[in-house]
Amino acid sequence: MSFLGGRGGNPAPSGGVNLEKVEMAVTELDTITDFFNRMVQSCHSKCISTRYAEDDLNKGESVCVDRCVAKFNDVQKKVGEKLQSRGAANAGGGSAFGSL
Amino acid sequence: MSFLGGRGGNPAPSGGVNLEKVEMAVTELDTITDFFNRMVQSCHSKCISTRYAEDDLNKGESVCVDRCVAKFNDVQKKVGEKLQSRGAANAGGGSAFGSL
Amino acid sequence: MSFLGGRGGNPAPSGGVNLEKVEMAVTELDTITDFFNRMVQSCHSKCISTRYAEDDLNKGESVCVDRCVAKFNDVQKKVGEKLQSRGAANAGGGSAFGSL
Amino acid sequence: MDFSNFNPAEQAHMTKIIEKKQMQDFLKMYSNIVEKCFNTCCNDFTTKALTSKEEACVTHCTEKFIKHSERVGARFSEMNAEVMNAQNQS
Amino acid sequence: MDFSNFNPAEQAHMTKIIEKKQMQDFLKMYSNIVEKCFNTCCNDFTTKALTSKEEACVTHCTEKFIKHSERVGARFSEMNAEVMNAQNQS
Amino acid sequence: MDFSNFNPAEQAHMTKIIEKKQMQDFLKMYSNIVEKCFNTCCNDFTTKALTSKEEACVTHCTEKFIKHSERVGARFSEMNAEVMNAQNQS
Repeated sequence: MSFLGGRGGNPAPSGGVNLEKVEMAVTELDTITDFFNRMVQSCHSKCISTRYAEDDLNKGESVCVDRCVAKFNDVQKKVGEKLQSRGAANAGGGSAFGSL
Repeated sequence: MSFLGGRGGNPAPSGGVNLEKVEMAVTELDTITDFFNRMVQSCHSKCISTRYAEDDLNKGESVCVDRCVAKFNDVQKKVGEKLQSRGAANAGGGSAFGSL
Repeated sequence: MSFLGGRGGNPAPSGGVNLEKVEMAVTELDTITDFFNRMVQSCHSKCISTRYAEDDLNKGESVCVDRCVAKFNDVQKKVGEKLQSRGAANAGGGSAFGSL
Repeated sequence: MDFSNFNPAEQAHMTKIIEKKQMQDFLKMYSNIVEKCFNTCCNDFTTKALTSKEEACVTHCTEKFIKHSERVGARFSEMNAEVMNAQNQS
Repeated sequence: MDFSNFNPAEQAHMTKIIEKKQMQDFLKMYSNIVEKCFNTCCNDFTTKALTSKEEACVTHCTEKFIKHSERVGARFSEMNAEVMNAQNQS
Repeated sequence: MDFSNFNPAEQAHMTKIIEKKQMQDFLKMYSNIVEKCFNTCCNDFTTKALTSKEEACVTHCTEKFIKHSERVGARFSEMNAEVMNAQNQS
Protein backbone atom coordinates (compact mmCIF):
# COMPACT_ATOMS: atom_id res chain seq x y z
CA MET A 1 0.00 0.00 0.00
CA SER A 2 2.90 2.33 -0.65
CA PHE A 3 0.90 4.81 -2.68
CA LEU A 4 3.14 7.64 -1.60
CA GLY A 5 5.82 6.42 -3.98
CA GLY A 6 9.13 4.84 -3.07
CA ARG A 7 10.47 5.81 0.29
CA GLY A 8 13.17 8.27 -0.80
CA GLY A 9 16.81 7.40 -0.55
CA ASN A 10 19.09 5.20 1.43
CA PRO A 11 19.64 5.34 5.17
CA ALA A 12 21.59 8.36 6.34
CA PRO A 13 25.20 7.10 6.29
CA SER A 14 26.44 7.64 9.81
CA GLY A 15 23.44 6.76 11.93
CA GLY A 16 21.82 10.20 11.77
CA VAL A 17 18.08 10.62 11.26
CA ASN A 18 16.85 11.60 7.79
CA LEU A 19 13.93 13.76 8.89
CA GLU A 20 12.30 13.93 5.49
CA LYS A 21 12.20 10.14 5.28
CA VAL A 22 10.69 9.90 8.76
CA GLU A 23 8.09 12.54 7.92
CA MET A 24 7.13 10.62 4.78
CA ALA A 25 6.71 7.44 6.82
CA VAL A 26 4.54 9.28 9.35
CA THR A 27 2.29 10.58 6.57
CA GLU A 28 1.97 7.04 5.23
CA LEU A 29 1.15 5.76 8.71
CA ASP A 30 -1.50 8.44 9.25
CA THR A 31 -3.04 7.64 5.89
CA ILE A 32 -3.27 3.93 6.63
CA THR A 33 -4.75 4.62 10.06
CA ASP A 34 -7.34 6.94 8.59
CA PHE A 35 -8.15 4.35 5.94
CA PHE A 36 -8.47 1.61 8.55
CA ASN A 37 -10.70 3.70 10.80
CA ARG A 38 -13.04 4.53 7.94
CA MET A 39 -13.18 0.86 6.98
CA VAL A 40 -14.12 -0.04 10.57
CA GLN A 41 -16.88 2.60 10.61
CA SER A 42 -18.28 1.77 7.16
CA CYS A 43 -18.31 -1.99 7.71
CA HIS A 44 -19.87 -1.51 11.13
CA SER A 45 -22.75 0.42 9.53
CA LYS A 46 -23.13 -2.15 6.76
CA CYS A 47 -22.84 -5.34 8.81
CA ILE A 48 -23.53 -4.99 12.53
CA SER A 49 -27.13 -5.10 13.70
CA THR A 50 -28.03 -2.33 16.15
CA ARG A 51 -30.29 -4.49 18.32
CA TYR A 52 -27.32 -5.31 20.58
CA ALA A 53 -28.84 -8.31 22.31
CA GLU A 54 -25.60 -10.26 22.58
CA ASP A 55 -21.84 -9.87 22.96
CA ASP A 56 -20.63 -11.80 19.92
CA LEU A 57 -20.73 -11.22 16.20
CA ASN A 58 -23.16 -13.77 14.82
CA LYS A 59 -22.35 -15.91 11.78
CA GLY A 60 -24.04 -13.57 9.30
CA GLU A 61 -22.29 -10.50 10.69
CA SER A 62 -18.89 -12.22 10.61
CA VAL A 63 -19.19 -13.24 6.98
CA CYS A 64 -20.47 -9.80 6.08
CA VAL A 65 -17.45 -8.15 7.75
CA ASP A 66 -15.00 -10.35 5.82
CA ARG A 67 -16.61 -9.46 2.50
CA CYS A 68 -16.96 -5.83 3.47
CA VAL A 69 -13.22 -5.52 4.12
CA ALA A 70 -12.45 -7.09 0.74
CA LYS A 71 -14.87 -4.78 -1.07
CA PHE A 72 -13.74 -1.66 0.77
CA ASN A 73 -10.20 -2.49 -0.26
CA ASP A 74 -11.23 -3.00 -3.88
CA VAL A 75 -12.98 0.36 -3.89
CA GLN A 76 -9.84 1.94 -2.49
CA LYS A 77 -7.82 0.48 -5.38
CA LYS A 78 -10.35 1.50 -8.02
CA VAL A 79 -10.50 5.07 -6.73
CA GLY A 80 -6.70 5.21 -6.53
CA GLU A 81 -6.34 4.10 -10.16
CA LYS A 82 -8.89 6.67 -11.27
CA LEU A 83 -7.11 9.46 -9.39
CA GLN A 84 -3.76 8.38 -10.80
CA SER A 85 -5.04 8.25 -14.37
CA ARG A 86 -6.29 11.82 -13.99
CA GLY A 87 -2.89 12.87 -12.72
CA ALA A 88 -2.24 13.71 -9.12
CA ALA A 89 -1.25 17.25 -10.10
CA ASN A 90 -4.54 17.89 -11.84
CA ALA A 91 -6.66 16.58 -9.04
CA GLY A 92 -5.35 19.42 -6.90
CA GLY A 93 -7.80 21.64 -8.76
CA GLY A 94 -10.57 20.41 -6.53
CA SER A 95 -8.82 21.42 -3.33
CA ALA A 96 -8.89 24.59 -1.30
CA PHE A 97 -5.34 25.38 -2.37
CA GLY A 98 -6.22 25.71 -6.01
CA SER A 99 -8.62 28.41 -4.92
CA LEU A 100 -6.53 30.80 -2.87
CA MET B 1 -11.69 35.91 4.39
CA SER B 2 -9.22 37.16 6.94
CA PHE B 3 -11.44 36.53 9.95
CA LEU B 4 -8.45 35.96 12.14
CA GLY B 5 -7.77 39.64 12.23
CA GLY B 6 -4.90 41.50 10.62
CA ARG B 7 -1.80 39.47 10.06
CA GLY B 8 0.39 40.87 12.86
CA GLY B 9 3.28 43.10 12.09
CA ASN B 10 5.72 43.83 9.35
CA PRO B 11 8.19 41.39 7.86
CA ALA B 12 11.06 40.53 10.14
CA PRO B 13 13.69 43.11 9.19
CA SER B 14 16.73 41.06 8.19
CA GLY B 15 15.22 38.12 6.35
CA GLY B 16 14.56 36.01 9.44
CA VAL B 17 11.31 34.09 9.87
CA ASN B 18 8.68 35.55 12.23
CA LEU B 19 7.35 32.26 13.55
CA GLU B 20 4.25 33.72 15.13
CA LYS B 21 3.23 35.26 11.81
CA VAL B 22 3.80 31.98 10.00
CA GLU B 23 1.79 30.08 12.61
CA MET B 24 -1.09 32.53 12.24
CA ALA B 25 -1.05 32.03 8.47
CA VAL B 26 -1.07 28.26 8.92
CA THR B 27 -4.11 28.49 11.21
CA GLU B 28 -5.85 30.62 8.60
CA LEU B 29 -4.95 28.11 5.89
CA ASP B 30 -6.25 25.19 7.95
CA THR B 31 -9.48 27.05 8.64
CA ILE B 32 -10.08 27.80 4.98
CA THR B 33 -9.30 24.19 4.03
CA ASP B 34 -11.70 22.88 6.64
CA PHE B 35 -14.34 25.33 5.44
CA PHE B 36 -13.82 24.30 1.82
CA ASN B 37 -13.98 20.59 2.62
CA ARG B 38 -17.24 21.00 4.52
CA MET B 39 -18.67 23.02 1.64
CA VAL B 40 -17.73 20.22 -0.78
CA GLN B 41 -19.39 17.60 1.44
CA SER B 42 -22.54 19.61 2.15
CA CYS B 43 -23.10 20.64 -1.46
CA HIS B 44 -22.44 17.08 -2.60
CA SER B 45 -25.22 15.86 -0.29
CA LYS B 46 -27.58 18.61 -1.40
CA CYS B 47 -26.96 18.50 -5.15
CA ILE B 48 -25.44 15.28 -6.49
CA SER B 49 -27.78 12.41 -7.26
CA THR B 50 -26.62 9.07 -5.89
CA ARG B 51 -27.78 7.04 -8.86
CA TYR B 52 -24.35 7.40 -10.48
CA ALA B 53 -25.34 6.41 -13.98
CA GLU B 54 -22.97 8.82 -15.72
CA ASP B 55 -19.59 10.55 -15.37
CA ASP B 56 -20.65 14.18 -15.72
CA LEU B 57 -22.59 16.60 -13.59
CA ASN B 58 -25.86 17.19 -15.38
CA LYS B 59 -27.29 20.69 -15.93
CA GLY B 60 -29.48 20.60 -12.81
CA GLU B 61 -26.62 19.44 -10.61
CA SER B 62 -24.26 22.10 -11.94
CA VAL B 63 -26.69 24.94 -11.29
CA CYS B 64 -27.43 23.54 -7.85
CA VAL B 65 -23.72 23.43 -6.98
CA ASP B 66 -23.22 27.08 -8.00
CA ARG B 67 -26.11 28.24 -5.82
CA CYS B 68 -25.10 25.95 -3.00
CA VAL B 69 -21.61 27.48 -2.83
CA ALA B 70 -23.13 30.97 -2.73
CA LYS B 71 -25.57 30.02 0.03
CA PHE B 72 -23.00 28.16 2.07
CA ASN B 73 -20.82 31.24 1.93
CA ASP B 74 -23.71 33.46 3.01
CA VAL B 75 -24.39 31.19 5.97
CA GLN B 76 -20.73 31.36 6.91
CA LYS B 77 -20.94 35.18 6.94
CA LYS B 78 -24.21 35.26 8.91
CA VAL B 79 -22.85 32.88 11.55
CA GLY B 80 -19.61 34.85 11.74
CA GLU B 81 -21.48 38.12 12.35
CA LYS B 82 -23.60 36.48 15.04
CA LEU B 83 -20.54 35.09 16.79
CA GLN B 84 -18.79 38.44 16.58
CA SER B 85 -21.77 40.36 17.98
CA ARG B 86 -21.81 38.01 20.95
CA GLY B 87 -18.14 38.65 21.47
CA ALA B 88 -15.50 36.09 20.67
CA ALA B 89 -14.39 36.02 24.30
CA ASN B 90 -17.84 35.16 25.56
CA ALA B 91 -18.40 32.40 23.08
CA GLY B 92 -15.58 30.51 24.72
CA GLY B 93 -18.06 29.60 27.42
CA GLY B 94 -19.42 26.86 25.24
CA SER B 95 -16.07 25.16 24.83
CA ALA B 96 -14.35 22.43 26.76
CA PHE B 97 -11.84 24.95 28.08
CA GLY B 98 -14.40 26.95 29.96
CA SER B 99 -15.21 23.76 31.80
CA LEU B 100 -11.85 22.58 33.12
CA MET C 1 -11.13 12.49 34.38
CA SER C 2 -7.49 11.57 34.47
CA PHE C 3 -7.86 8.35 32.48
CA LEU C 4 -4.36 8.69 31.12
CA GLY C 5 -2.95 7.60 34.44
CA GLY C 6 -1.07 9.71 36.95
CA ARG C 7 0.79 12.65 35.50
CA GLY C 8 4.33 11.29 35.65
CA GLY C 9 6.81 12.67 38.12
CA ASN C 10 7.49 15.81 40.04
CA PRO C 11 8.20 19.23 38.59
CA ALA C 12 11.56 19.52 36.92
CA PRO C 13 13.80 20.76 39.77
CA SER C 14 15.28 24.00 38.50
CA GLY C 15 12.41 25.56 36.60
CA GLY C 16 13.05 23.75 33.30
CA VAL C 17 10.21 22.31 31.24
CA ASN C 18 9.63 18.54 31.42
CA LEU C 19 8.51 18.06 27.82
CA GLU C 20 7.14 14.58 28.34
CA LYS C 21 4.87 15.83 31.12
CA VAL C 22 3.65 18.71 28.98
CA GLU C 23 2.99 16.37 26.05
CA MET C 24 0.96 14.07 28.30
CA ALA C 25 -1.11 17.03 29.50
CA VAL C 26 -1.72 18.12 25.91
CA THR C 27 -2.94 14.63 24.99
CA GLU C 28 -5.29 14.72 27.96
CA LEU C 29 -6.53 18.15 26.94
CA ASP C 30 -7.14 17.01 23.36
CA THR C 31 -9.02 13.97 24.59
CA ILE C 32 -11.30 15.99 26.83
CA THR C 33 -11.95 18.50 24.05
CA ASP C 34 -12.81 15.72 21.62
CA PHE C 35 -15.08 14.15 24.24
CA PHE C 36 -16.79 17.47 24.92
CA ASN C 37 -17.33 18.20 21.23
CA ARG C 38 -18.89 14.80 20.63
CA MET C 39 -21.15 15.31 23.65
CA VAL C 40 -22.29 18.66 22.23
CA GLN C 41 -23.02 17.09 18.83
CA SER C 42 -24.80 14.01 20.20
CA CYS C 43 -26.96 15.92 22.68
CA HIS C 44 -27.80 18.47 20.00
CA SER C 45 -29.11 15.65 17.78
CA LYS C 46 -31.03 14.08 20.64
CA CYS C 47 -32.54 17.19 22.22
CA ILE C 48 -32.71 20.25 19.97
CA SER C 49 -35.68 20.55 17.63
CA THR C 50 -34.72 21.50 14.07
CA ARG C 51 -37.70 23.77 13.49
CA TYR C 52 -35.67 26.78 14.66
CA ALA C 53 -38.57 29.11 15.30
CA GLU C 54 -37.03 30.82 18.33
CA ASP C 55 -33.71 31.85 19.86
CA ASP C 56 -33.94 30.12 23.22
CA LEU C 57 -33.86 26.54 24.38
CA ASN C 58 -37.36 25.74 25.56
CA LYS C 59 -38.07 23.99 28.86
CA GLY C 60 -38.22 20.50 27.34
CA GLU C 61 -34.95 20.97 25.44
CA SER C 62 -33.16 22.29 28.52
CA VAL C 63 -34.16 19.35 30.70
CA CYS C 64 -33.26 16.95 27.90
CA VAL C 65 -29.76 18.50 27.58
CA ASP C 66 -29.11 18.12 31.32
CA ARG C 67 -30.06 14.46 31.29
CA CYS C 68 -28.23 13.87 28.04
CA VAL C 69 -24.96 15.16 29.50
CA ALA C 70 -25.37 12.88 32.52
CA LYS C 71 -26.12 9.84 30.35
CA PHE C 72 -23.32 10.55 27.90
CA ASN C 73 -20.94 10.72 30.82
CA ASP C 74 -22.24 7.44 32.22
CA VAL C 75 -21.74 5.77 28.86
CA GLN C 76 -18.20 7.12 28.76
CA LYS C 77 -17.51 5.53 32.15
CA LYS C 78 -19.12 2.19 31.23
CA VAL C 79 -17.14 1.96 27.99
CA GLY C 80 -13.95 2.93 29.82
CA GLU C 81 -14.44 0.17 32.41
CA LYS C 82 -15.11 -2.36 29.68
CA LEU C 83 -11.97 -1.35 27.78
CA GLN C 84 -9.91 -1.47 30.95
CA SER C 85 -11.16 -4.91 31.94
CA ARG C 86 -10.13 -6.20 28.52
CA GLY C 87 -6.71 -4.69 29.01
CA ALA C 88 -5.54 -1.61 27.17
CA ALA C 89 -2.71 -3.60 25.58
CA ASN C 90 -5.09 -6.16 24.12
CA ALA C 91 -7.49 -3.63 22.74
CA GLY C 92 -4.72 -2.49 20.42
CA GLY C 93 -5.52 -5.56 18.33
CA GLY C 94 -8.40 -3.70 16.75
CA SER C 95 -6.25 -0.84 15.55
CA ALA C 96 -4.42 -0.23 12.32
CA PHE C 97 -1.10 -0.70 14.10
CA GLY C 98 -1.74 -4.30 14.98
CA SER C 99 -2.13 -4.89 11.28
CA LEU C 100 1.05 -3.46 9.77
CA MET D 1 -7.38 19.65 34.96
CA ASP D 2 -4.92 19.79 37.78
CA PHE D 3 -1.63 21.54 37.09
CA SER D 4 -0.54 21.77 40.72
CA ASN D 5 2.57 19.68 40.13
CA PHE D 6 3.68 21.92 37.25
CA ASN D 7 6.47 24.39 37.95
CA PRO D 8 6.08 28.01 36.81
CA ALA D 9 7.94 27.42 33.53
CA GLU D 10 5.73 24.44 32.74
CA GLN D 11 2.59 26.37 33.64
CA ALA D 12 3.60 29.25 31.37
CA HIS D 13 4.21 26.76 28.57
CA MET D 14 0.78 25.15 29.11
CA THR D 15 -0.94 28.55 29.18
CA LYS D 16 0.44 29.34 25.73
CA ILE D 17 -0.66 25.96 24.38
CA ILE D 18 -4.13 26.32 25.89
CA GLU D 19 -4.56 29.78 24.36
CA LYS D 20 -3.73 28.38 20.95
CA LYS D 21 -6.12 25.48 21.43
CA GLN D 22 -8.91 27.82 22.54
CA MET D 23 -8.53 29.66 19.25
CA GLN D 24 -8.66 26.40 17.27
CA ASP D 25 -11.59 25.24 19.35
CA PHE D 26 -13.49 28.43 18.66
CA LEU D 27 -12.83 28.06 14.92
CA LYS D 28 -14.02 24.48 15.02
CA MET D 29 -17.24 25.47 16.76
CA TYR D 30 -17.67 28.15 14.08
CA SER D 31 -17.36 25.54 11.28
CA ASN D 32 -19.62 23.12 13.11
CA ILE D 33 -22.36 25.73 13.38
CA VAL D 34 -22.03 26.71 9.71
CA GLU D 35 -22.24 23.08 8.62
CA LYS D 36 -25.12 22.12 10.89
CA CYS D 37 -27.22 25.23 10.27
CA PHE D 38 -26.63 25.16 6.53
CA ASN D 39 -27.58 21.50 6.31
CA THR D 40 -30.73 22.01 8.37
CA CYS D 41 -31.91 25.35 7.04
CA CYS D 42 -30.99 25.43 3.34
CA ASN D 43 -32.97 23.10 1.13
CA ASP D 44 -34.10 25.36 -1.66
CA PHE D 45 -31.62 25.72 -4.51
CA THR D 46 -33.87 27.52 -6.95
CA THR D 47 -32.32 30.77 -5.73
CA LYS D 48 -28.75 31.90 -5.20
CA ALA D 49 -29.41 34.24 -2.29
CA LEU D 50 -30.65 33.07 1.09
CA THR D 51 -34.44 33.38 1.33
CA SER D 52 -35.76 35.32 4.33
CA LYS D 53 -37.04 32.05 5.76
CA GLU D 54 -33.61 30.45 5.46
CA GLU D 55 -31.99 33.51 6.99
CA ALA D 56 -34.27 33.45 10.02
CA CYS D 57 -33.64 29.73 10.42
CA VAL D 58 -29.85 30.23 10.35
CA THR D 59 -30.08 33.00 12.94
CA HIS D 60 -32.16 30.91 15.36
CA CYS D 61 -30.05 27.83 14.69
CA THR D 62 -26.81 29.67 15.50
CA GLU D 63 -28.19 31.25 18.65
CA LYS D 64 -29.60 27.95 19.86
CA PHE D 65 -26.41 26.05 19.10
CA ILE D 66 -24.38 28.49 21.20
CA LYS D 67 -26.84 28.35 24.09
CA HIS D 68 -26.86 24.58 23.83
CA SER D 69 -23.04 24.43 23.95
CA GLU D 70 -23.00 26.74 26.93
CA ARG D 71 -25.51 24.59 28.78
CA VAL D 72 -23.56 21.41 28.02
CA GLY D 73 -20.41 23.21 29.19
CA ALA D 74 -22.06 24.26 32.46
CA ARG D 75 -23.27 20.75 33.26
CA PHE D 76 -19.92 19.25 32.23
CA SER D 77 -18.10 21.66 34.47
CA GLU D 78 -20.35 20.83 37.46
CA MET D 79 -19.70 17.13 36.93
CA ASN D 80 -15.95 17.67 36.82
CA ALA D 81 -16.11 19.75 40.01
CA GLU D 82 -17.96 16.92 41.78
CA VAL D 83 -15.32 14.42 40.69
CA MET D 84 -12.55 16.72 41.96
CA ASN D 85 -14.32 17.18 45.30
CA ALA D 86 -14.81 13.47 45.73
CA GLN D 87 -11.11 12.89 45.03
CA ASN D 88 -9.99 15.54 47.51
CA GLN D 89 -12.13 14.15 50.32
CA SER D 90 -10.94 10.58 49.97
CA MET E 1 -4.45 34.54 0.79
CA ASP E 2 -2.24 37.56 0.79
CA PHE E 3 1.43 37.00 1.58
CA SER E 4 2.61 40.44 0.41
CA ASN E 5 3.92 41.37 3.86
CA PHE E 6 6.00 38.18 4.07
CA ASN E 7 9.74 38.50 3.45
CA PRO E 8 11.44 35.99 1.11
CA ALA E 9 12.49 33.68 3.95
CA GLU E 10 8.95 33.63 5.30
CA GLN E 11 7.51 33.01 1.84
CA ALA E 12 9.90 30.10 1.27
CA HIS E 13 8.84 28.66 4.62
CA MET E 14 5.15 29.01 3.74
CA THR E 15 5.68 27.40 0.34
CA LYS E 16 7.11 24.30 1.98
CA ILE E 17 4.23 24.14 4.45
CA ILE E 18 1.65 24.59 1.69
CA GLU E 19 3.22 21.80 -0.39
CA LYS E 20 2.95 19.45 2.55
CA LYS E 21 -0.63 20.46 3.19
CA GLN E 22 -1.55 19.95 -0.46
CA MET E 23 -0.31 16.38 -0.16
CA GLN E 24 -2.37 15.80 2.99
CA ASP E 25 -5.35 17.47 1.37
CA PHE E 26 -5.10 15.20 -1.64
CA LEU E 27 -4.92 12.13 0.61
CA LYS E 28 -7.94 13.34 2.53
CA MET E 29 -9.93 13.80 -0.65
CA TYR E 30 -8.88 10.29 -1.65
CA SER E 31 -10.24 8.83 1.62
CA ASN E 32 -13.40 10.91 1.38
CA ILE E 33 -14.11 9.55 -2.09
CA VAL E 34 -13.45 5.96 -1.01
CA GLU E 35 -15.76 6.33 1.97
CA LYS E 36 -18.57 8.08 0.14
CA CYS E 37 -18.52 5.88 -2.95
CA PHE E 38 -18.23 2.68 -0.95
CA ASN E 39 -21.13 3.67 1.28
CA THR E 40 -23.32 4.64 -1.65
CA CYS E 41 -22.42 1.90 -4.12
CA CYS E 42 -21.80 -1.25 -2.07
CA ASN E 43 -24.85 -2.78 -0.48
CA ASP E 44 -24.59 -6.40 -1.50
CA PHE E 45 -22.48 -8.54 0.82
CA THR E 46 -23.41 -11.91 -0.62
CA THR E 47 -20.22 -11.72 -2.69
CA LYS E 48 -16.62 -10.89 -1.85
CA ALA E 49 -15.69 -9.34 -5.17
CA LEU E 50 -17.23 -6.12 -6.45
CA THR E 51 -20.13 -6.85 -8.79
CA SER E 52 -19.97 -5.19 -12.22
CA LYS E 53 -22.83 -2.94 -11.15
CA GLU E 54 -20.96 -1.83 -8.04
CA GLU E 55 -17.81 -1.28 -10.05
CA ALA E 56 -19.58 0.97 -12.56
CA CYS E 57 -21.16 2.89 -9.70
CA VAL E 58 -17.79 3.46 -8.02
CA THR E 59 -16.28 4.70 -11.28
CA HIS E 60 -19.07 7.20 -11.93
CA CYS E 61 -19.14 8.25 -8.28
CA THR E 62 -15.41 8.97 -8.25
CA GLU E 63 -15.49 10.90 -11.50
CA LYS E 64 -18.48 12.93 -10.38
CA PHE E 65 -16.99 13.68 -6.98
CA ILE E 66 -13.85 15.09 -8.59
CA LYS E 67 -15.82 17.19 -11.05
CA HIS E 68 -18.02 18.38 -8.20
CA SER E 69 -14.97 19.39 -6.13
CA GLU E 70 -13.48 21.20 -9.09
CA ARG E 71 -16.70 23.14 -9.66
CA VAL E 72 -16.96 24.09 -5.99
CA GLY E 73 -13.28 25.14 -6.12
CA ALA E 74 -13.89 27.30 -9.19
CA ARG E 75 -16.87 29.10 -7.64
CA PHE E 76 -15.04 29.49 -4.33
CA SER E 77 -12.06 30.99 -6.08
CA GLU E 78 -14.25 33.48 -7.99
CA MET E 79 -15.86 34.56 -4.72
CA ASN E 80 -12.49 35.09 -3.07
CA ALA E 81 -11.28 37.12 -6.07
CA GLU E 82 -14.35 39.37 -5.74
CA VAL E 83 -13.68 39.93 -2.06
CA MET E 84 -10.03 40.77 -2.81
CA ASN E 85 -11.08 43.24 -5.53
CA ALA E 86 -13.58 44.92 -3.25
CA GLN E 87 -10.93 45.29 -0.56
CA ASN E 88 -8.38 46.78 -2.96
CA GLN E 89 -10.81 49.38 -4.31
CA SER E 90 -11.90 50.62 -0.90
CA MET F 1 5.05 -1.14 6.45
CA ASP F 2 8.59 -1.82 5.46
CA PHE F 3 11.29 -0.11 7.49
CA SER F 4 14.17 -2.20 6.15
CA ASN F 5 15.93 0.82 4.66
CA PHE F 6 15.82 2.68 8.00
CA ASN F 7 19.02 2.83 10.02
CA PRO F 8 18.88 2.05 13.78
CA ALA F 9 18.54 5.71 14.76
CA GLU F 10 15.67 6.17 12.34
CA GLN F 11 13.99 2.98 13.54
CA ALA F 12 14.24 4.10 17.17
CA HIS F 13 12.71 7.43 16.19
CA MET F 14 9.84 5.70 14.37
CA THR F 15 9.21 3.37 17.30
CA LYS F 16 8.66 6.35 19.59
CA ILE F 17 6.33 7.99 17.11
CA ILE F 18 4.37 4.78 16.61
CA GLU F 19 3.94 4.32 20.36
CA LYS F 20 2.51 7.81 20.65
CA LYS F 21 0.18 7.18 17.74
CA GLN F 22 -1.02 3.90 19.23
CA MET F 23 -2.05 5.80 22.34
CA GLN F 24 -3.92 8.40 20.27
CA ASP F 25 -5.47 5.65 18.19
CA PHE F 26 -6.70 3.87 21.29
CA LEU F 27 -8.23 7.09 22.63
CA LYS F 28 -9.91 7.70 19.30
CA MET F 29 -11.43 4.21 19.30
CA TYR F 30 -12.61 4.91 22.85
CA SER F 31 -14.41 8.09 21.75
CA ASN F 32 -15.83 6.41 18.67
CA ILE F 33 -17.34 3.65 20.79
CA VAL F 34 -18.82 6.12 23.28
CA GLU F 35 -20.36 8.16 20.50
CA LYS F 36 -21.73 5.24 18.52
CA CYS F 37 -23.09 3.30 21.50
CA PHE F 38 -24.60 6.38 23.11
CA ASN F 39 -26.31 7.38 19.86
CA THR F 40 -27.67 3.89 19.29
CA CYS F 41 -28.62 2.91 22.83
CA CYS F 42 -29.82 6.09 24.55
CA ASN F 43 -33.12 7.43 23.34
CA ASP F 44 -35.03 7.94 26.55
CA PHE F 45 -34.43 11.31 28.21
CA THR F 46 -37.17 11.10 30.80
CA THR F 47 -34.54 9.86 33.26
CA LYS F 48 -31.09 11.10 34.19
CA ALA F 49 -29.56 7.71 35.02
CA LEU F 50 -29.04 5.01 32.42
CA THR F 51 -31.94 2.54 32.43
CA SER F 52 -31.00 -1.12 32.80
CA LYS F 53 -32.02 -1.65 29.19
CA GLU F 54 -29.71 1.13 28.02
CA GLU F 55 -26.92 -0.20 30.16
CA ALA F 56 -27.18 -3.69 28.70
CA CYS F 57 -27.27 -2.22 25.20
CA VAL F 58 -24.10 -0.17 25.84
CA THR F 59 -22.30 -3.24 27.17
CA HIS F 60 -23.18 -5.39 24.17
CA CYS F 61 -22.48 -2.53 21.77
CA THR F 62 -19.00 -1.95 23.21
CA GLU F 63 -18.10 -5.63 23.18
CA LYS F 64 -19.34 -6.05 19.63
CA PHE F 65 -17.54 -2.95 18.41
CA ILE F 66 -14.23 -4.24 19.76
CA LYS F 67 -14.76 -7.69 18.25
CA HIS F 68 -15.73 -6.07 14.99
CA SER F 69 -12.57 -3.91 14.98
CA GLU F 70 -10.45 -6.94 15.74
CA ARG F 71 -12.00 -8.90 12.88
CA VAL F 72 -11.50 -6.01 10.45
CA GLY F 73 -7.90 -5.74 11.70
CA ALA F 74 -7.28 -9.46 11.15
CA ARG F 75 -8.62 -9.41 7.58
CA PHE F 76 -6.76 -6.17 6.82
CA SER F 77 -3.55 -7.67 8.08
CA GLU F 78 -3.99 -10.82 5.93
CA MET F 79 -4.54 -8.66 2.88
CA ASN F 80 -1.41 -6.64 3.55
CA ALA F 81 0.61 -9.84 4.04
CA GLU F 82 -0.59 -11.10 0.64
CA VAL F 83 0.44 -7.85 -1.03
CA MET F 84 3.89 -8.06 0.61
CA ASN F 85 4.33 -11.69 -0.52
CA ALA F 86 3.33 -10.86 -4.07
CA GLN F 87 5.86 -8.00 -4.13
CA ASN F 88 8.67 -10.16 -2.79
CA GLN F 89 8.10 -12.93 -5.33
CA SER F 90 8.09 -10.62 -8.33
